[in-house]
Amino acid sequence: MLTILYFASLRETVGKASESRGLPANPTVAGLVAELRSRGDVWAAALDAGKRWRVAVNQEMASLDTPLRAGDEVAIFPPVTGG
Amino acid sequence: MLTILYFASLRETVGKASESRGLPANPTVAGLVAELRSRGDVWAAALDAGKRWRVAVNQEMASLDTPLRAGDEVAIFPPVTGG
Amino acid sequence: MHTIRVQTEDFDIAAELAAMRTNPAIGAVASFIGLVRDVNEGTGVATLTLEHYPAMTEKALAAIVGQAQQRWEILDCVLIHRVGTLQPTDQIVLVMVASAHRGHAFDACEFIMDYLKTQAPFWKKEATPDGERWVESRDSDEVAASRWHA
Amino acid sequence: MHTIRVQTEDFDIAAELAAMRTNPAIGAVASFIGLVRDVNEGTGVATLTLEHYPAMTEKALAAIVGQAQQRWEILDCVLIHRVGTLQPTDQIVLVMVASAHRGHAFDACEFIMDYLKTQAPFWKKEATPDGERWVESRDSDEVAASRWHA
Repeated sequence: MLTILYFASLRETVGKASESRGLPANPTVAGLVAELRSRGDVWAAALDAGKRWRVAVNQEMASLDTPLRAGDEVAIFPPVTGG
Repeated sequence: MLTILYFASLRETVGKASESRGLPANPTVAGLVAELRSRGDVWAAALDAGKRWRVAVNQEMASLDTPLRAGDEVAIFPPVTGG
Repeated sequence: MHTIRVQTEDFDIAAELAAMRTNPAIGAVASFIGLVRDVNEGTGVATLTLEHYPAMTEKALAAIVGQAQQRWEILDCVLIHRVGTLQPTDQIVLVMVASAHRGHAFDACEFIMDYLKTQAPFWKKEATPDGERWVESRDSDEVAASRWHA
Repeated sequence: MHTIRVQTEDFDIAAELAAMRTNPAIGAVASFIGLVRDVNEGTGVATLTLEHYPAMTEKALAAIVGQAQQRWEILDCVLIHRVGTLQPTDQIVLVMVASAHRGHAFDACEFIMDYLKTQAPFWKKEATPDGERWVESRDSDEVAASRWHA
């Protein structure tokens, strides 16, 4: 299982802060995002390839080809705006 | 007349903090420094052309060709070390 | 040596400076404070709310400070970032870097701010007369961070 | 808007920051504090005495701040330099620059320090176990100041 967390405007768009789900068929960040996007509606809008979003795996910034393993915590969020 | 001020290590080397004297024959910073240097001894040592010293005229940084006029305040000092 | 804190409470730059000044090898302290402005992109801002990703935040901040410590000779470093709801003129962030000489302190302080702006998981939401809005990231922050790439 | 002071008394960074924070257009405050170190060039320093050229000092500092104000968008600026005899860990100088965004504040603060180091008429004398000695100017300070030439 994966724990998936959503933050800030992306959390508001998809309407949830977290969920648990199994590994995607393609066990990478790209594979997970593709499956989430295939839910359509707000998911397709929020995770549009042209939109700006970032992914962290186990609390470290990740890229599309970062591999995923059972137990990973994946966070998806808009570009950060602290400071 | 000119007022001449000496600061920091240069004041200690020449042994005085200030003096009044007339305009040099060549009424520029270079002309004044040449006449002071011609006093020999500590003056020649302190104002050696190879030594690092700075000159301000009327409280603004000056260069060798800055002209001098009666009433000017000329300050001669080592490179600054504040901050 | 460094201190990293993420907190809702305010902070006091004088207290952080006093703690650093116990080390007499320090000759230079560069610091940065970010404040809430009352106008952003032409619209009045009543409050600013900072959300973060708690499990990741201190880890990300420690990684940024660690990179700075590898690049520059840092004798002490404090990084404090607030979360929660703030008002105009409130303090958001403090970065304070101590070194023997000023060049290292200035560079490391600016590096930490540039990386924090693009790497640390904080998000700002503004309350304006037209309702709430999420602050958009700035391309200029990406450019600022990219300056430090070797 | 700016404040320039040359004084024997100590200063309080928190008080200067609090005064700036009355302006809610300020989003960024960069600052620098110089401290007396207990060792310089391998020798212990017991006290540091700062001499200056009173008639020129504030004029030179105002000229430096004026140049910074022409180059960057500065909302407020404080420059305080102490003179007299100081001990290790004592504060020597404070430069604090406020702007809407951090780039201007950082650049102006570093510019003011670099110019102050090469243009403002202060001289330092150290008391060491081997007697008193005048601090020599550093070529690296000339190089730092020359970075800002257009």
